[in-house]
Amino acid sequence: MQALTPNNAVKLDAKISPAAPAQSGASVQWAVVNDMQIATAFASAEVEQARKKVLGVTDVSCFPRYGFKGPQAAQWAADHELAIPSSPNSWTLSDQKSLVLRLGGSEFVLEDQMGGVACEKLSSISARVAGVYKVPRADAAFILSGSAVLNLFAELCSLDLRPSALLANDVIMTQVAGISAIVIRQTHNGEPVYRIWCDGTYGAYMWETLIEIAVELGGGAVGLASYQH
Amino acid sequence: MSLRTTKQNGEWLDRTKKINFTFEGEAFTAFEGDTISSALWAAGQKVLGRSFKYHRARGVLSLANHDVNILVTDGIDTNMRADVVLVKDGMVLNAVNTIGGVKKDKNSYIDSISPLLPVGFYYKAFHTPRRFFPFWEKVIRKAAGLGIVNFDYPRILKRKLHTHCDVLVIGAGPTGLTAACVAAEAGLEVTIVDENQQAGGSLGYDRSGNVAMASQLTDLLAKVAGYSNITMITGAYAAGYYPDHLIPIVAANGITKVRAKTVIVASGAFEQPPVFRYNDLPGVMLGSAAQRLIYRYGVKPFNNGVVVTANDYGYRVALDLLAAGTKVVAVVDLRAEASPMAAEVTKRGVKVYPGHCVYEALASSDKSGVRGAIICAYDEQKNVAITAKKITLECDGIAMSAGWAPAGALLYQAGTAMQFDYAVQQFVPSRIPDGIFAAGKVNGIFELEQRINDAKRAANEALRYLGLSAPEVVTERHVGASPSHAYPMVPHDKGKNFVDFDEDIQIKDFVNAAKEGFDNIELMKRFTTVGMGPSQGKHSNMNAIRILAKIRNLPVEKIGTTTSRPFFHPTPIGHLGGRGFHSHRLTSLHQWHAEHGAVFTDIGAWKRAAYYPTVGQTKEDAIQTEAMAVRQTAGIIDGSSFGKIEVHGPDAAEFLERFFTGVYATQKVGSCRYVMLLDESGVIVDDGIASRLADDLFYLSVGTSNAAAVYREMQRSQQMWQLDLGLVNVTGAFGAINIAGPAAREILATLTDLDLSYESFPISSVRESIVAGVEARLIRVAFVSDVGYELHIPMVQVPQVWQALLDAGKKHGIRPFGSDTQRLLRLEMGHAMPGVDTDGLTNPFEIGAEWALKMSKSYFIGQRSLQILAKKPLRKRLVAFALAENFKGEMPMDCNLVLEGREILGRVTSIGYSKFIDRCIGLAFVTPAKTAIGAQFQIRTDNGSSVTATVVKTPFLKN
Amino acid sequence: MPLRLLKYAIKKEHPASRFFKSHDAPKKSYDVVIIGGGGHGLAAAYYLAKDHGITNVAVLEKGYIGGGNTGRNTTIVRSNYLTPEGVNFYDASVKIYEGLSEELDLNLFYSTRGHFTLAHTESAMRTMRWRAEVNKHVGVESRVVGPDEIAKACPQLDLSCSGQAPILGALFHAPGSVARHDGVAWGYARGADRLGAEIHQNTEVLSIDVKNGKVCGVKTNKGYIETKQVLCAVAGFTPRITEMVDLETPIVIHPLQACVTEPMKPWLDTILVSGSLHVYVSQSSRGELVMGSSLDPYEVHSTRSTLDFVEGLTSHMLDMFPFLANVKVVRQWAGMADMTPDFAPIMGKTPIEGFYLDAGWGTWGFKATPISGKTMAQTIANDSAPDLIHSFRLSRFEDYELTGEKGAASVGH
Amino acid sequence: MKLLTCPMNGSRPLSEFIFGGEYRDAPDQKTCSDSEWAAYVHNRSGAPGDKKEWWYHSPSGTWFIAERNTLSDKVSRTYLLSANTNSTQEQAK
Repeated sequence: MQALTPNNAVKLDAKISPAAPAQSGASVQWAVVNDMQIATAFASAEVEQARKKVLGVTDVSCFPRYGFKGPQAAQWAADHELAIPSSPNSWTLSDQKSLVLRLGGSEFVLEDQMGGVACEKLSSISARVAGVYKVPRADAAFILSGSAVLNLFAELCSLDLRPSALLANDVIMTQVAGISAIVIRQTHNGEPVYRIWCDGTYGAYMWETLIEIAVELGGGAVGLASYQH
Repeated sequence: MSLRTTKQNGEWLDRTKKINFTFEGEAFTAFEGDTISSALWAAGQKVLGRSFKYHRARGVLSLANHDVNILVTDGIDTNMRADVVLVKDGMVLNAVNTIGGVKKDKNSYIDSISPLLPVGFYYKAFHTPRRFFPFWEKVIRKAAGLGIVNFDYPRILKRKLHTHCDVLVIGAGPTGLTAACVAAEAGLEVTIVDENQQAGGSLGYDRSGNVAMASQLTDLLAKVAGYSNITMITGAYAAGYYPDHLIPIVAANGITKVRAKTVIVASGAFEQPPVFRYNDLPGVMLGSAAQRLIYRYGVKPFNNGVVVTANDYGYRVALDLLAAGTKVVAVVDLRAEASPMAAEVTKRGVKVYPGHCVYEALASSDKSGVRGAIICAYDEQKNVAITAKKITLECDGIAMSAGWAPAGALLYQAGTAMQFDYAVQQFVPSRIPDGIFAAGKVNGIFELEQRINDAKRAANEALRYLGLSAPEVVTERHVGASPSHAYPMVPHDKGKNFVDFDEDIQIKDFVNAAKEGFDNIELMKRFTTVGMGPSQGKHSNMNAIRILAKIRNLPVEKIGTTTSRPFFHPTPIGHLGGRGFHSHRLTSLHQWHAEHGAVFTDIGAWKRAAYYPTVGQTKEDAIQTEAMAVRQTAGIIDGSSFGKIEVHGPDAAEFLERFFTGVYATQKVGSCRYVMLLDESGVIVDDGIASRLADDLFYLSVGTSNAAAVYREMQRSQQMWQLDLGLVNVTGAFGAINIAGPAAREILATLTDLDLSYESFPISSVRESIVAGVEARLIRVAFVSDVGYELHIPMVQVPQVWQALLDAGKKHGIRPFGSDTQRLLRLEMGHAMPGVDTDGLTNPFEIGAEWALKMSKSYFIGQRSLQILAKKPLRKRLVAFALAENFKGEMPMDCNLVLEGREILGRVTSIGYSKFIDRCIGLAFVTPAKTAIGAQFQIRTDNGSSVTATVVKTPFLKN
Repeated sequence: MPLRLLKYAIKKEHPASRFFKSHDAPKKSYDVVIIGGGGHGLAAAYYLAKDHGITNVAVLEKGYIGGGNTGRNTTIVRSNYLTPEGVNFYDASVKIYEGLSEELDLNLFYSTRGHFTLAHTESAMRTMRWRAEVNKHVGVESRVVGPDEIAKACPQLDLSCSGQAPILGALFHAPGSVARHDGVAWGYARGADRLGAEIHQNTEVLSIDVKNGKVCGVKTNKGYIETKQVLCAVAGFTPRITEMVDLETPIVIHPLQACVTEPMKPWLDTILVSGSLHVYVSQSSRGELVMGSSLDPYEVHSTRSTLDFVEGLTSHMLDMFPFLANVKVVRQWAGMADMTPDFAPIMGKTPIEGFYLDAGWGTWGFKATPISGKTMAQTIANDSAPDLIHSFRLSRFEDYELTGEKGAASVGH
Repeated sequence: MKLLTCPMNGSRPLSEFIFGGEYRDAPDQKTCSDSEWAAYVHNRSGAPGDKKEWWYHSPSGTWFIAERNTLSDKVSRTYLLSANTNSTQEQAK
């Protein structure tokens, strides 16, 4: 990816991560990924790797997403060879690369992670189908990694999110730092991580909050680059 | 002279670490692990504090976190509890609430005039004649309070954590530790909490002088340490019980909110003082306090001690005192029947006086301590001292053991029913809510072996509650002498026999309160203030109940207890408040607004740009400049915070018909209609625009502040109506820009291929097209200007469209405008805004919105109420008004009243000066008589001047 | 030191006379039965006797007098309401309060401290001006003040509220006061008792006898009482009583919580309320900070405490007073607030002849104690409600003529 | 904080929910009298007891019905209005 020169001024030519307003700083490296300007590095690779081990927070709002819901949504997904979770509030991977979250019973969110194409594929379908309604997504999305991640949740969320308390594929719609958010555990590039999504307009607030606590716990901001080896 | 003993087995001190500090200007040394009280006591300092009301000298009472007469300040913090706060090197400490120091407190005169201050005296005086009260009030306010608050204390926001466990054990004494082991053995996740710095409870200090006891504790702690699934938290207290087993655990560094599946309460019992004259002198302390001094802090409580007891525990205390090197002058036992343990102490050369009481303690000349005790026979039936033959015993301290009160606060808070168990003269749980279990002293079980057994019983019950199998264990109730005396009270003509040390309440205060009619426990508590001090009655409530029972000649259980409320110990605001989360929402243009000098305003969670003052511009100037731009060329506003909701599906139109007041079934695709939402009572909730994008797709835009609530109500209605449709809230996904003004169309035309001619794209229509390379929904609205386009585009793409519009509009002098300017612009257009020009009771008729109502529809929310309201005479109506041309007087403001003589006709809801039409214009509620065009009414300004307003047509622009 | 304390001290045997007699059981019949021995019920009994010479009156209290919301509220007295009806009514109450200690010969510690309702938003400022204008018009001393005047009265207040909610101004209400809530109940009890009314504690009403639309008696756990007039003044228990006579009302019960700190030397001289931060606070004559917040968000007939209440309240206290971090909360508690849709009380006659309602006191009952007692006594004596409470009549809901207090009272204590 | 079981999302702290008032059947507005309607709009069955109530789980946007005793504050069952059955068991976490 082409790294841009650090610049905190707003760039209006590309989409910008909703968390960006909270990510200014001379050391921040930016790049445009999936047509969105995103922070790729906050510190040296060594520092970021160290943070990841304790508590790394990474902004992945730039991952493509696609949402749809409705009584026919599940059927429609199947019609388009999309693997969907069988039970409500759980997730699965479609062809290894696209995350499929089932919110409640009849709403779905896709997220193309590295190399996934499901969102692209479905968003290209323009025909509107009875009982299926597109849900435009503008999430702020984050990856949390490291040994102290549960300490962070202990302060931000009242639910028991320990692995022992969750099923591997649970999708949790709850409140994090006082706002509605979606939380899951997944393995990302071979690393066990927690994921958080919230409305993009809360992205800057969520980032500030996550970082404030991450830093207290000995971790901190980790750029997207640290997730692409 | 130092009272420090040789090293005690299991003491909490690190004698290799010396600590220097000062108290009241004097230098002291201590060891690491000392509390402030233990360090001072070891150094022979007896007067540690002054009482709240009478300013009497006080010393160690409990050493168990309810010595609230011993509050100190280190100059930063105040009301620090010296009996439990660890002393630190370099501390500079002073007692609170004294004038001239703890030794010579100038306020101690109050003690000598205490007869003038009987119970409830403040109700009986100072109020007549009325004019003098303010003077007395000042005097009393001066005397009030304990410590002085430090206004420079740092704003520390402690972290607050949530944790979860299977079993929460409260209290790490032998009972709690045993219960924890049983639960852990079954593989459960156990958290055990104890307020003391170290675990062990009474096992650590109640030794009857027997060193071997220490090893019993060490073994138990070793066993606990062996379980990886036990989390031990010491130096932290369970502050209260809240529904569904939520218990906040308060430690120095913050609060942990524990959500437990079950709770085992093994919180033990508070030792209760017997009541006799001068039982509050420094040197008179609870037996358990003496034991804590000895075994935790290696401090000899006194040199020549008298033990006054009303149970067998006092004899154990005597043995511990002997072991510590205190000469025990005598054991004075209220009970006529000699204790089986009496022999134990007599053979150690201690004289025992059965059937005797301490009639009064003798104060040393300077009242700073004890010089002796007058004892005499005690009539256990009548509960009076038999003063015929008094004996004076020389001593420098008195240890008191009269009995116990259960530390049952959390049990009470959980809704436990308690009953009085005469075998132990104590309240014990009779019915405990599901999932909560009590064991040990709090359950009325006192013998060590029985407590261990009771712990197993409770733990097994907890296991069974969690669905595990565990054998039934039976606990035998207490047998033999009661650990608590039924009435350890010694009346004395001269009084000063204290029941409540926080509030200086004596026996006679209860007698008097009862005489005045405050003879049930709740009224007595309120009148005497017993138990209302910072220790929450830990050492006084039980005796108060006993005294009241005696006064009313009723059994104790008939008196009952006062309600227990959180907190178990007073809990710092900084802990409870902790780190708060102040969430806020930003539009994707936020940085742009900030970089262009926007002044922000909070609307709900949103930060909105209110206006953009240029250098040196006032708010008013900025707003007028921005408004003029819109009137003369063009302006753009970031409307991304508007509520935006899509209604998909065959029944979409039907849904709108029911939900809003207007007609939507016949609405053409590509057109927009006004929507108004009412509640069932016909009151206006919100309004907005419905754009029909397809037969089965409506796109709604509503106000910012109500967006979430409106969507929520739509979801609820859909739950009830079960129509064939889907609701999608796109508030955060879509942003919106409104470009308005005469040049708006020309500017927009440069960025889109869409035909913008007024014929093909008239007011109140919607189009979907590409603007500046971005897919957009264009809505032709006339909210702030006849020519205006709302562009609804994906939130993340708003900035690029925004910039494109600015660039394209540059040559026209386009300006961004904020939400405050928008207020003025819509006023010029004559639009009323829900929440601004309406209030919590305004119905559509009152704002002249009949045009928005389709009363002939079969149903819409609020319709039936409107039918009723329609029959009633209108009480007020919103009108547009203007002030006289070039009005120069005091400008009226929102909410100034419309008056006619004394009568209030209504109020101004919106007002502003419009530079464009050069008039002060506004909207106001007036009585129907004043609504005709040209009618005049008077507005009273803030400063009382009366301004004439004339009703005019809207929009004002056309006047 | 006042003379009477000297006299008092000299007496060996202390005061003796009970504030109010204790009676074994109620009589067979009374002219008026008042259900509820709180401030309102006792005040009504007092004024029935004093103003109207009606003394054959029984006050029936299920628990102990003043044990309900009278003893649980945060004792703020004020009259800076939004509607002229409201302002007039509460102003009349304030005027009685000012002389009440003397009248009842009991020091109620009625302490006029000045009351600031802080505004953190433009819309709050609008409401403040609205209230100020109505107050002024009715002759009540209220005005909108700026931050500097607030700072003068309370220099410790962080006007930026730790940057979270900067204070734009406030409604200042000079007559705002606090009083000893227990004292008010005890004083009226003693007054009523001395004038002949009977106060029966631990006396619970089990049912109310209504024959062809008229009250004819009440059944209690201490026997049946004949009476033609019953006043229901039970605040949080209103729905349980109105159910006995099949009377429908809009009243729902929400807990209202409060808490108090350890005593500290007085520093907060004024009463502060913040609508946006849901805080109201004053410092008692004992030196405690007495703090409350808005209603619990859902219906419960219980006085249980919740942790989130005290967490939210203290976090906002820290925004206002950052230095309070280590001041300790001693105790929290709750009362049951009988809420109405328009945040105004329901007073006067009902469709049932002889059944009078003094209810809907939500979070504003204590401040109305004297005037509600006086006007309800008047209503009972004349079987007709005085004009002062006309707009609080129960029938206003059927008439769609609600009073518009809601705007002012959202956190109005 | 009290726990409440959302039929879709399981047991959650009360702070995640919004109270929607008592679930009530409106009278037929075509046939009912003005005073019947006024009573429906304004009056409530305020006496303590078992109530059917609307509750809303904010994070997931789920409206559901809770049967709750307003005296004990105990919830006996929760379910979606559409599926009038208790789906808490299989969902409860």
